[in-house]
Amino acid sequence: LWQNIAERKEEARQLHFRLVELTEDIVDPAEWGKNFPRQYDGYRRTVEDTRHGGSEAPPSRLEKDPLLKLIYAGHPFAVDFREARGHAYMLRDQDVSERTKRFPQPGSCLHCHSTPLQAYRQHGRQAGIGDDRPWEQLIKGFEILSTMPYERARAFVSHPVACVDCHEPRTAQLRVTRPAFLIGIRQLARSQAPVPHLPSIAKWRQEHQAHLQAGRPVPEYDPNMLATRQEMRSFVCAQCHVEYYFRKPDKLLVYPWRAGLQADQIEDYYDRLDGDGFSDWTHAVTGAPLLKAQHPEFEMWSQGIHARSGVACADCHMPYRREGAIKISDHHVRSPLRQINVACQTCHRFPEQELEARARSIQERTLALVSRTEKALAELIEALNSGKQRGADPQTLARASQAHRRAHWRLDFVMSENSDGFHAPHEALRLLAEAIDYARQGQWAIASPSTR
Amino acid sequence: LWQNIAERKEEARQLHFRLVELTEDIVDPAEWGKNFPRQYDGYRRTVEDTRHGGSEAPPSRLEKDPLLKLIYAGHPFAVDFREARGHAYMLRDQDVSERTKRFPQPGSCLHCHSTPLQAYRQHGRQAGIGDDRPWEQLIKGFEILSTMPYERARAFVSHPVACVDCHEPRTAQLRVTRPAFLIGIRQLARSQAPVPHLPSIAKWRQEHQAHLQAGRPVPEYDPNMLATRQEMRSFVCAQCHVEYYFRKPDKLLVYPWRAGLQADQIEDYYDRLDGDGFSDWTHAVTGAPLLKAQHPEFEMWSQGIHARSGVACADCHMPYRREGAIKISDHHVRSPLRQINVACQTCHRFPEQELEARARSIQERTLALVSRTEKALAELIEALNSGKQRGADPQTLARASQAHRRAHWRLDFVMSENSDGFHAPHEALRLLAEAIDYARQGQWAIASPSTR
Amino acid sequence: MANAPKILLFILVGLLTGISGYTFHFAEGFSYLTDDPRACVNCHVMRDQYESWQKASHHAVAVCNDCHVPQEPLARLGAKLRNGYAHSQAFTLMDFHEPIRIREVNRRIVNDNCVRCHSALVAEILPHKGAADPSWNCIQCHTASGHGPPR
Ligand code: HEC
Ligand code: HEC
Ligand code: HEC
Ligand code: HEC
Ligand code: HEC
Ligand code: HEC
Ligand code: HEC
Ligand code: HEC
Ligand code: HEC
Ligand code: HEC
Ligand code: HEC
Ligand code: HEC
Ligand code: HEC
Ligand code: HEC
Ligand SMILES: [Ca+2]
Ligand SMILES: [Ca+2]
Repeated sequence: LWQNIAERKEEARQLHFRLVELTEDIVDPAEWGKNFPRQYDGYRRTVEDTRHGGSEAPPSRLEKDPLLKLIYAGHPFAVDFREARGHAYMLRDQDVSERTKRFPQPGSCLHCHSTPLQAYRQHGRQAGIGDDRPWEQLIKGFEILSTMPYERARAFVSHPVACVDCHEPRTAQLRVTRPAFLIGIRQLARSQAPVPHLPSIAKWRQEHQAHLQAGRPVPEYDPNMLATRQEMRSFVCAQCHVEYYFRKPDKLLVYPWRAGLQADQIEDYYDRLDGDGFSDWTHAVTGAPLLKAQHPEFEMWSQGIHARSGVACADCHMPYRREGAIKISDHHVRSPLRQINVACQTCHRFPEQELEARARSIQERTLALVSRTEKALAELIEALNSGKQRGADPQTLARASQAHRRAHWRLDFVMSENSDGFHAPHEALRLLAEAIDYARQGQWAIASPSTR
Repeated sequence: LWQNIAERKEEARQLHFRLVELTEDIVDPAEWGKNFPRQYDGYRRTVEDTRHGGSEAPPSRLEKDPLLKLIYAGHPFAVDFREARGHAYMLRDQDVSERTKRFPQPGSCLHCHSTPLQAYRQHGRQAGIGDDRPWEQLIKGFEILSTMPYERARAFVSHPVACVDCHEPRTAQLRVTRPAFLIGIRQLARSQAPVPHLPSIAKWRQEHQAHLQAGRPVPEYDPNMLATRQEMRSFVCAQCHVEYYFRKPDKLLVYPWRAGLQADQIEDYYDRLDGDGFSDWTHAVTGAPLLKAQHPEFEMWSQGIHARSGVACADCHMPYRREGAIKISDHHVRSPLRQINVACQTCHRFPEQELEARARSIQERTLALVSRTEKALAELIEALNSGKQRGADPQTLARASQAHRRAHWRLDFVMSENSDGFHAPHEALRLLAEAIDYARQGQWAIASPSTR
Repeated sequence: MANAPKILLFILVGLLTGISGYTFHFAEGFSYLTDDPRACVNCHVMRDQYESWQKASHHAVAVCNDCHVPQEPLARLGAKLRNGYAHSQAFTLMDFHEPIRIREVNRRIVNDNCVRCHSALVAEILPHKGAADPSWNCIQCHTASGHGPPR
C-alpha cells in the first residue's frame, strides 16, 4: 500500500517531458509518441480493430445483405462495400478495395484516408504560392492533388491519419487541417440553417451581420480561431466522417453543406446544383439519376439529442480514462460500446448492461426498418423495370424515377451512416419512413395509369 | 436506535391535522380537502384546463383535420372527436359527446369518467356477494354496471375522478381501484412480455415460477400489495389512460394486455381473440374489419426511455412543488410543458426554452409523419373503394383489406395517444413507418393484378 | 469531537485491514476520520467528487460527512469502519469499477441525511411505510444536489 500511494502521488505531479521538438514536418506518429507515449499507445491499438480483427479485409456488407447489389446497381459500391475498421487500416483498405482497383478514382479519395497536409503544401508551393499565403497554398495543393488520378496522387502520401492532422505540433492543441472541411464549414456558417449545437457559428453569424451593417469587410468563419474546445472535439472527426461528392467534371472533393446539414437540406442543395441538379450515378436498372450517401456521421449526430446537449464525438469515442493519477484521452478510437463505463457512465447512472440494451434497442428498431425500406426500394426498382419493359409513358416513368431518387437518398443516408441509428434515432426513423413512402408511391405511380 | 429513527420519521410526517375521519364512503373531494387543502386546491384547478378553457366543449379534432372523417368512417369517432381537457370535465364531456348522445353505449364508459367504486360495491352486494369477499363483490358490481346501457348506469355515479380513486382513505397512501386495470395488470404479469420498467412484475414472475415448481398455490399479481411506490405513481394513471375494448357481446370493458403492452403485441392479441379475431367496427367505405385505438398513454410510455429510467407519469404531470414550508404533489394534473421548471428541470439541467424546444421537435417530427401516414391511408381507402367498384377479385380485396387493418391500427395507436409522440418518440415513428408501408402495399395490391 | 474514539477507530481499522500504522498515517488516515473535506481529496480518485461538490448547491451548507456518514453515533462508527475497510482494500488493489459508483448501503445513508436536514419540507411526501419502504429515493430526482449535474 505504501508503495502504491507514493507512486500515485508521484504520478499526480508528473507532466510530460518534451523529448522531441515537434514541427509541421514531423508526420511520423512514432516521433510524436516520444513526447506522448500514452496517446501513441492508444493510437497504435487501432490495429486491434473493434470487430473485424487484423484480417486481410473486413466482412463484405454486400454478402451480408444481398439486396444491396440491386440497390447500388451501376455504382462501384455494388462491387465492393465493407465494414469500417480501425484507423490504422484506412490507407491499406482503400488501396485494396475493388473500388480503387477496378474504377478510375481521383486523388480526392486520399483527403480522408491519409495524411496529405505536407503534400498539399508542397504542391501549392510548386505551383508558385509562397509560404506567406498559407491558405491559398494549401487550397491550391489540395486542388492539384485531388484532381490527379488516384494512383499518381497516392505516391505523395504514406501515412494513415496522424497526430499532425488533429494537433498543432508546438502546443498539441486541437486543430482542423482538412481543406474540404475548412471550406465546407465556412459555407455552413454562411447559410441560414439553424445549428443550435454549434454555438460558435451562431455567434459568428451575429458578428457577420454586424460587420455587414457597418459596411466592414467580413472575415470568414475559421474554426481554428473561433470554435469552442467542445466543438473542436467533434470537428476533428468531421474532417472525414461526413457526406461528400466529387465536383464535375474535375472530381474535386466538396462537402455539400451550403443549405445545411440535414438530409433534406443536402438533397435540396444537390437538386439545385449546376442548374439542373447533381447526381452521382445512373441506376443500372431503372436509369434514375441517384445520389450516393457516404458516412454522414457528423451530419446525423448534428440532428441528435447528444449534439444538442453538447456531447462531442470524442466524449464517446475517445473518452478520458484514468492512467494512474492522470486522465488522458483514449486514442484507441473505436466503438464506445466496448467500454461503456468510461464512454457512457460518466453521464448516465445506469448499469452497463442497461446502457448497452438501450443502445441496442435503438439499433434494432433502426435496422428492422432499414430492411423494410430495402424491400420497398427493391420492389420499386422491379416495378420501374417492368414499367420500362412495358413501355409506360415517359411522364409516368419520370415520376417513378424521381421517387426512386428521393427514396434511395433517404435510405442510403441512414444505411451508410455507421451508428445504425444511434447518433440520431428519431431522425433516422423519420428518413426511413419517408423513404418507404416515396418508394411505394413510385410503385403506385407505375401501376396507377392503367388502373385509374 | 432503529426505533428512534422510525419514530422521528413518523413524527416528521404528522404535519397536517386530520379534521375529518375519511372512509371509503366519503367520495366528495371537498370533504377530503378539509384534511388536505393544498392537494384539493390543485385538484380543483383542473377546471382551468390547460389549453381549452371552460368553454362548452373543447375544439373538435375532426374539424382541425378533415381526413379523420374518412379514416374513422362508420365509427362514432367520425361524428364527434375532441381534444382532451382537465379532469374536472371528464363526466360532463362524456355526457355531452355525440358519441353517447347518438349511439347506444354501455355502462363500461363510466369506468374511466367517474368515481364508480361505491356503485360497483353496492351492485355486487345487491347481487348477493357479502363484504367478506370484497374482490368478488367489486368485480360482480363492475360487470353488472358496465353491461347496463349508459343512461341507466349513469344514474349511479355523480363525480369525476376523486381522491378515493387513487388514495386509501385512512392513510392517503396510493392505491389502484379500477377493476379493468386490476384484471389487466394481472394478465400482463402472467404473460411472457418483457417489462423492464416494471420491476415488481419481474419479481412476481420469479416467485410465481418458484411457487409453480414447489407445487404451491399461486397468488395473483396484486399491484396494491407488490408495486413499488414509483410504479404506483404511474399505475394510478394507467387505470384510465390506456387502450381498451368492449368484449362481445356484453360490452364489458377489457384491457387487451394478455400478450404484452406493445402495439404489435396488442394487435396480435386482437387477431387471435375469439378464434377468428376481433374488430371494433367495419369501415364504412372499405368494409375492412378495423381496430380502434384509444389513448394508449400507458402503453406508449412503457416503450420509452423515461419509463426505462424509472420516470413515472406523476413525476412529470404531478411534479412536486414547494408551497411555503412544505413540499407537495401538484394535483393540478396537466401538460408538463406548462411548468417545465418543476416538471423537467430537476432532472434536466437545460434552460426552459431548450427543453421545450426538444419536446416540440419530437412532436413536430411525429406530427409531420402522422399527416404523411394519413394521406397514405386515405389513398388506400380510395383505392380499395375503386377496386370494389371495379369488381376486383375477392382475394385481392381481402389482401388490401388486411393491409387497411394493419395500417389503421398503427396510425391510430400514435394518433390517439395524446403526447404527440413524446412518451416514446422512437416507437411512435416506427409504428408510423410501418403504417405507411402497409397502406401503400394495400394500394399496390389493388393495382398489381392488372399490371403484373 | 473528541479524539479518543478516532484513535480507537484508527487502531481497529488498522487491525482489520492489516495495514501498518505508518502506511495509514501516510495516507492521512487520521484526516479521513475528520469532517474536513480536504481529507477525502487526499486521494486523487476523490478529486472529481471534491471539485464537483465545490460547484454544487450544497458546498456552503454541507461537507462530505454530513451526507456520507450516518449521524447517529453508533451507526456512524459502523459506517466509518465498513467504509474504511472497503476504502483501504479498493485503494490497495486498485481494482474498483470506474467511474466510481456509490453503493446501495451508502446511498441509503445519503438519503437519510437528506431527510435529516429537510424533514420539515418533505414531511408530506415521505414514504408511507417509513424507512422500511425501499423504493423511495431523493437522489432519483435530485441527482445534482451533492455533486452537480453529470459532466
Ligand atoms: C470525406 C472523407 C472521405 C472521402 C473523400 C473518401 N472516404 Fe473512404 N472512408 C471515409 C470514412 C470516414 C470511412 C469509414 C466509414 C465507413 O466505412 O463508412 C471510409 C471507409 C472507406 C472504405 C472501407 C469501407 C468500405 O466502404 O468498403 C473504403 C474501401 C474506402 N473508404 C474507399 C474510398 C474511396 C475509393 C474513396 C474515393 C472514391 C474514398 N474512400 C473517399 C472517408 C472518406
Ligand atoms: C483523416 C480522416 C479521418 C479522421 C480525421 C477521423 N477518421 Fe475515423 N475513420 C476514417 C476512415 C477512413 C475509417 C475506416 C478505416 C477502414 O475501414 O479501413 C475510419 C474508421 C473509424 C471508426 C471505426 C473503427 C472500428 O474499429 O470499427 C470509428 C469509430 C471512427 N473512425 C471514429 C472517428 C472519430 C471519433 C474521429 C475523431 C476523433 C475520427 N474517426 C477521425 C477516417 C477518419
Ligand atoms: C453519445 C455517444 C456518441 C457520440 C457523441 C458520437 N458517437 Fe459515434 N457511435 C456511438 C455508438 C454507441 C455507436 C455504435 C457502436 C456499435 O454499434 O458498436 C457509434 C458508432 C460510430 C461509428 C461506427 C463505428 C463502428 O464500429 O463501425 C462511427 C464511425 C462513429 N460513431 C463516428 C462518430 C462521429 C464522427 C461522431 C461525432 C460527429 C460521433 N460518432 C458521435 C456513440 C457516439
Ligand atoms: C483524429 C484526431 C486525433 C488524432 C489523429 C490524434 N489525436 Fe490526440 N487528441 C484528439 C482529441 C479529440 C483530444 C482531446 C483534446 C481536448 O479535449 O482538448 C486529443 C488529446 C491529445 C492530447 C492531450 C492530452 C489528452 O490525452 O487529452 C495529447 C498529448 C495528444 N492528443 C497526443 C496525440 C498524439 C501523440 C497523436 C498521434 C499518435 C494524436 N494525439 C493523434 C484527437 C486526435
Ligand atoms: C457527456 C455526456 C454524455 C455521454 C458521454 C453520453 N451521453 Fe447519452 N445522453 C446525454 C444527454 C445530456 C442526453 C439527453 C437527455 C438528458 O438530458 O438526460 C442523453 C441521452 C441518451 C439517450 C436517450 C436519447 C435517445 O436518443 O433515446 C440514450 C439511449 C443515451 N443517451 C445513451 C448513451 C450511451 C449508450 C452512451 C455511450 C456510448 C452515452 N449515452 C454517452 C449525455 C451523455
Ligand atoms: C379505459 C378508460 C376509458 C374508457 C373505458 C372510456 N374513456 Fe373516454 N376518455 C378516457 C381518457 C383517458 C380520455 C382523455 C384522453 C383522450 O382524450 O384521448 C378520454 C376522453 C374522452 C372524451 C373527450 C375527448 C374526445 O374523445 O372527444 C370523450 C367524449 C369520451 N372520452 C367519451 C367516452 C365514451 C363515450 C366512452 C365509452 C364508449 C368512453 N369515453 C370510455 C378514458 C376512457
Ligand atoms: C378515472 C380515470 C382517470 C384517471 C385515474 C386519470 N385520468 Fe387523466 N383523464 C381522464 C379523462 C377521462 C380525461 C379527459 C377529460 C376531458 O377531456 O373531459 C383525462 C385528461 C387528462 C389530461 C389532459 C389534461 C388537459 O388539461 O388537457 C392529462 C394530462 C391527464 N389526464 C393525465 C393524467 C395523469 C398523469 C393521471 C395520473 C396521475 C391521470 N390522468 C389519471 C381520465 C383519468
Ligand atoms: C418525462 C415526462 C413525462 C412522463 C413520464 C409522462 N408524460 Fe405525459 N406528457 C409529457 C409531455 C411533455 C406531454 C406533451 C404535453 C403537451 O403537448 O403540451 C405529455 C402529454 C400527455 C397527455 C396529453 C396532455 C394534453 O395536454 O392533452 C396525457 C393524457 C399524458 N401525457 C398522460 C401520461 C400518462 C398516463 C403517463 C404515464 C403512463 C405519462 N403521461 C408519462 C410528459 C410526460
Ligand atoms: C419525484 C421527484 C422528486 C423526489 C423523489 C424528491 N424530490 Fe425534492 N423536489 C422535486 C421537485 C420537482 C422540486 C422543485 C419544487 C419547486 O421548485 O417548487 C423539489 C424541491 C426540493 C427542495 C427545494 C425546495 C426549494 O425550492 O427550496 C428540497 C430541499 C427537496 N426537494 C428535498 C427532497 C428530499 C429530502 C427528498 C427525499 C425525501 C426529495 N426532495 C425527493 C422532486 C423530487
Ligand atoms: C389520479 C390520481 C389522484 C387523485 C384523483 C388524487 N391524487 Fe393525491 N396523489 C396522487 C399521486 C400520484 C401522489 C404522489 C404520491 C406518492 O408519491 O406517493 C399523491 C399524493 C397525495 C398526498 C401526499 C402528499 C403529496 O402531496 O405528495 C395527499 C395528501 C393527497 N395526494 C391528497 C389528495 C386529495 C385530497 C385528493 C382529492 C382532492 C387527491 N389526492 C386526488 C394521485 C392522485
Ligand atoms: C425524474 C427524472 C426526469 C424527469 C422529471 C424528466 N426526464 Fe427527460 N429524461 C430522463 C432520463 C433518465 C432520460 C434518459 C437519458 C438519460 O439517461 O439522461 C431522459 C431523456 C429525455 C430526452 C431524450 C430522450 C428522447 O426521447 O429523445 C428528452 C428530450 C427529455 N428527457 C425531455 C424531458 C422533458 C421535456 C421533461 C419534462 C416534461 C422531462 N424530460 C422530464 C429523466 C427525466
Ligand atoms: C485512501 C484514499 C481515499 C480517501 C482518503 C477517501 N476515498 Fe473515497 N474512495 C476511494 C477509492 C479508491 C474508492 C473506490 C472504491 C470502490 O468503488 O469500491 C472510493 C469510493 C468512495 C465512495 C463510493 C463507493 C461506495 O462505497 O459507496 C464514496 C461515497 C466515497 N469514496 C466517499 C469518501 C469520503 C466521504 C471521503 C472522506 C471522508 C473519502 N471517500 C476519502 C479512495 C479514497
Ligand atoms: C449534499 C450532500 C453531499 C455532499 C455534501 C457530498 N456528497 Fe458525495 N454524494 C452525494 C450523493 C447524493 C451521491 C450519489 C449520487 C447519485 O447516486 O446520483 C454522492 C456520491 C459520491 C461518491 C460516489 C460517486 C458517485 O457518483 O456515485 C463519492 C466518491 C462522493 N460522493 C464523495 C464525496 C466527497 C469526497 C465529498 C466532499 C468533498 C462529498 N461527496 C460531498 C451527496 C453529497
Ligand atoms: C447538513 C444539512 C443538509 C444535508 C445533509 C442536505 N441538505 Fe439540502 N439543503 C440544506 C440547506 C441548509 C439548504 C439551503 C437552504 C434551503 O433552501 O433550505 C439546502 C438546499 C437544498 C435544495 C435546494 C437547492 C438545490 O439544490 O436546488 C435541495 C433540492 C436539497 N437541499 C436537497 C437535498 C438532498 C437531495 C440531500 C441529500 C443528498 C440534501 N439536500 C442533504 C441542508 C442540507
Ligand atoms: Ca455523396
Ligand atoms: Ca380500442
